[in-house]
Amino acid sequence: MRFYDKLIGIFKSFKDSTSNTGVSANLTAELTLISTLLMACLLLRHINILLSAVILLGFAVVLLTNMPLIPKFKSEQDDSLNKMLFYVIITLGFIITIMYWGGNFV
Amino acid sequence: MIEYLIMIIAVVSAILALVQRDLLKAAILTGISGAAIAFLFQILLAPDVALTQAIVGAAIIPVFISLAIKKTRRDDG
Amino acid sequence: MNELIPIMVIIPMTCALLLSLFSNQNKLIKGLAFFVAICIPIIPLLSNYGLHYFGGHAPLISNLTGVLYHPAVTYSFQSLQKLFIFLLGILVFLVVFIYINSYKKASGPYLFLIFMGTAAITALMLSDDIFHMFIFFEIAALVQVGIIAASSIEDRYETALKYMIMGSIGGPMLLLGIGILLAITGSVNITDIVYAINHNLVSMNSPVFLLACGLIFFGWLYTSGLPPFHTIKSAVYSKAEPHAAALLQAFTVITLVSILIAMFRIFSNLPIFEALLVGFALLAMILGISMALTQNDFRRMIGFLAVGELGFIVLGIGLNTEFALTAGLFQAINEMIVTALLFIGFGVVADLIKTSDIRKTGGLIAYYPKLAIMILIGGFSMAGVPPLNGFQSKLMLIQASLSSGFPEISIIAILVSIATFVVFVKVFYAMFLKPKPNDLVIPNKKVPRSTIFAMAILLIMCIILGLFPSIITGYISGFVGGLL
Amino acid sequence: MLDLQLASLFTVGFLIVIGLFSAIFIDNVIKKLMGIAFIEEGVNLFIVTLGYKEGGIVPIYLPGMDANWFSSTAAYPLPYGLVLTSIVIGASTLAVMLALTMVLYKKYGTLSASKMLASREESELNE
Repeated sequence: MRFYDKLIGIFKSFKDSTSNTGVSANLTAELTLISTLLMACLLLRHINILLSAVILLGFAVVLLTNMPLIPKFKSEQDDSLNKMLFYVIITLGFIITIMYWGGNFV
Repeated sequence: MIEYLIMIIAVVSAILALVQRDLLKAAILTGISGAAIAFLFQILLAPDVALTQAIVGAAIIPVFISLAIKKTRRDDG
Repeated sequence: MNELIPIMVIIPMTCALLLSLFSNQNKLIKGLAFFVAICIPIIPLLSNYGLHYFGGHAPLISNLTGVLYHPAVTYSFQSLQKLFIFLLGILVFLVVFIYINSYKKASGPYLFLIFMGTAAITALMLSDDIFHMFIFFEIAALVQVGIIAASSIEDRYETALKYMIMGSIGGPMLLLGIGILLAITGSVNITDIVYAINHNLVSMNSPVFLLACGLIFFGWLYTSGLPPFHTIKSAVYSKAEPHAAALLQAFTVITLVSILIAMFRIFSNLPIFEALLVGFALLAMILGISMALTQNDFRRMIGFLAVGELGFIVLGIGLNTEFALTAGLFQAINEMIVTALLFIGFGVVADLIKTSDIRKTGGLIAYYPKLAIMILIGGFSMAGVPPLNGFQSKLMLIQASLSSGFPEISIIAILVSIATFVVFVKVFYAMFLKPKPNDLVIPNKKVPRSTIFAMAILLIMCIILGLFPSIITGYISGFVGGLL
Repeated sequence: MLDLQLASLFTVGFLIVIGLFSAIFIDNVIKKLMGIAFIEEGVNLFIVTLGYKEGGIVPIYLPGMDANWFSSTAAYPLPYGLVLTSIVIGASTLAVMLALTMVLYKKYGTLSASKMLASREESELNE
């Protein structure tokens, strides 16, 4: 029951800022984001099934408990140069790390 | 021996350029770093590249930067 | 006629220089631009498949090792190059046509940028030399910045500077990767590098080789606007003039495809390379669509959708089967056409009503019915509604991912297609069907006829490719067969 | 004593790291651009270092040289040819960025990247 109330609260929190179409679009975005990210986690079963199960469950809990994800996502992906550069450098580091140490194992 | 000195000059002047408060001094230090790299190219058996780098790195880039500073502001802020 | 292969690059480049030279003679540059824009799609049709060695330096056989190597910059012209350069030519023709019809005084420097970009992208597609690709990659980035800065939309200079700062991190990283490849193989010709790798002259497991792969991959992410560069790329699209945005996305798609094919030829034996491709493709699809749904600016929305659609192309190539590669490249062609249609359509609406905020629009179907229908069909095509071309390529991609054992990917692709449809329903409702807000002033101006003409041609291409996809897939599968 | 090629590669590493650091962490746009110039110089130096051969000669073939001796002692000239282009590209990119900075300074009156290149949507919400 508490989870349902929380969901209703989220719908209301969308409502105050935008119009009717805005609410439905934000909801679609929210649901698409969660479902596609969880689906993408399933791809890890090609590496290890147990790993994929653990990550899927953990990820599901994290996503569902932080429910209004879209405002957070949107504020992280705005046009500020500092945020863009931050994610660019994180990605550069990620790719190099994956390549350098994990290149032979996958 | 001189080549190691030049490498140290290149790196140190790059660091000094970034800690300057006065942007014009920083532009000149960028030029010093570029000139040091041009010498390094000469030592690494590339005289033609060294010529280009001496013009571009030691003259054109500092001049561009100082022109931009002249049109904007000189202090760091 | 193999002599026509370098001509494809030389003609737009010469034309660009001439246009910039005579920029104060309005009639002359309009005529010249129109004439060259007609020539550009015709040249690839007349040319034969083959290789062109600059300076006539044919490949040599080394005395020491008996290995064939290429001393000259080599251009390779095959069926895929023919297809892409032809389509780019058609888009350039339409864009130049719209531009010289909608402005009384044509600007020489602006047309210079358009033709220089065309030359750079054509060279990128043709080139078989990885350093040559880097040069034209940088030229293309500069041209894109110039095209944004030349528009009249607010905040264009900020976006241009941000894009260049990102590019100055991405570009040198790409060059560093090319340098590492040069160090371990001694060549910048892709055919030579592939030979060295396939004959075990280079250790596939060496960390240096993996590092080169990572760095080139990062540079490619920048130029194709996949995450983390998707925000800046969509901003770039939304800050350009409508016809220029259509051209910019075509540049992006072709740059993506050409560098991706080069990387695929070099690194496809690394299993992690495919994993990275699929990972970033899924990320682009998910982030692109979720950001598109939340935007209020419809130009930005199409920008994010265009980035999300790029994920489908990369997905097809990352799956690494013949069918998937064909599907991915077919999707690239469809995306070029459909996104160009949408950018022109939405951009012209934004130009007419002077706003691009969907909260302030509405009721436009009474004023622009033709435009509305064309935009609707274009949106259906991008979302993958059956008789149109987007459906064909997305269906192929879904089949390919099912048959290579990744049902999750096909589910994600379907979900993303549905969300794309939702985006179009939202934006179509908000712009055309919703009651007109009182403060929206609609000028008493018709849609320019040249724009309608260009959109109609793109729409006809969409429908024909949707009904007869084998026109294109024949060319592509011929190329893919040689690639694998 | 350190090998010259290795020492040069260390210089490359320092230059690239300094450049990346300033491009990310320094707020002043002109200093960011200086850092970008250092990245480009570092990468150019890397490619030149690849062609170096210890005890070699400059790869210019003069009349009277023995061809076999030349080919075994001369440095590898291909990287040198490539770097020429990339130096010029780097300089032109920098020039365009400085021009954009000058235009933006007129609009904002500051060189701070966090003010000049921030997100526009926040200011819209505040209105």
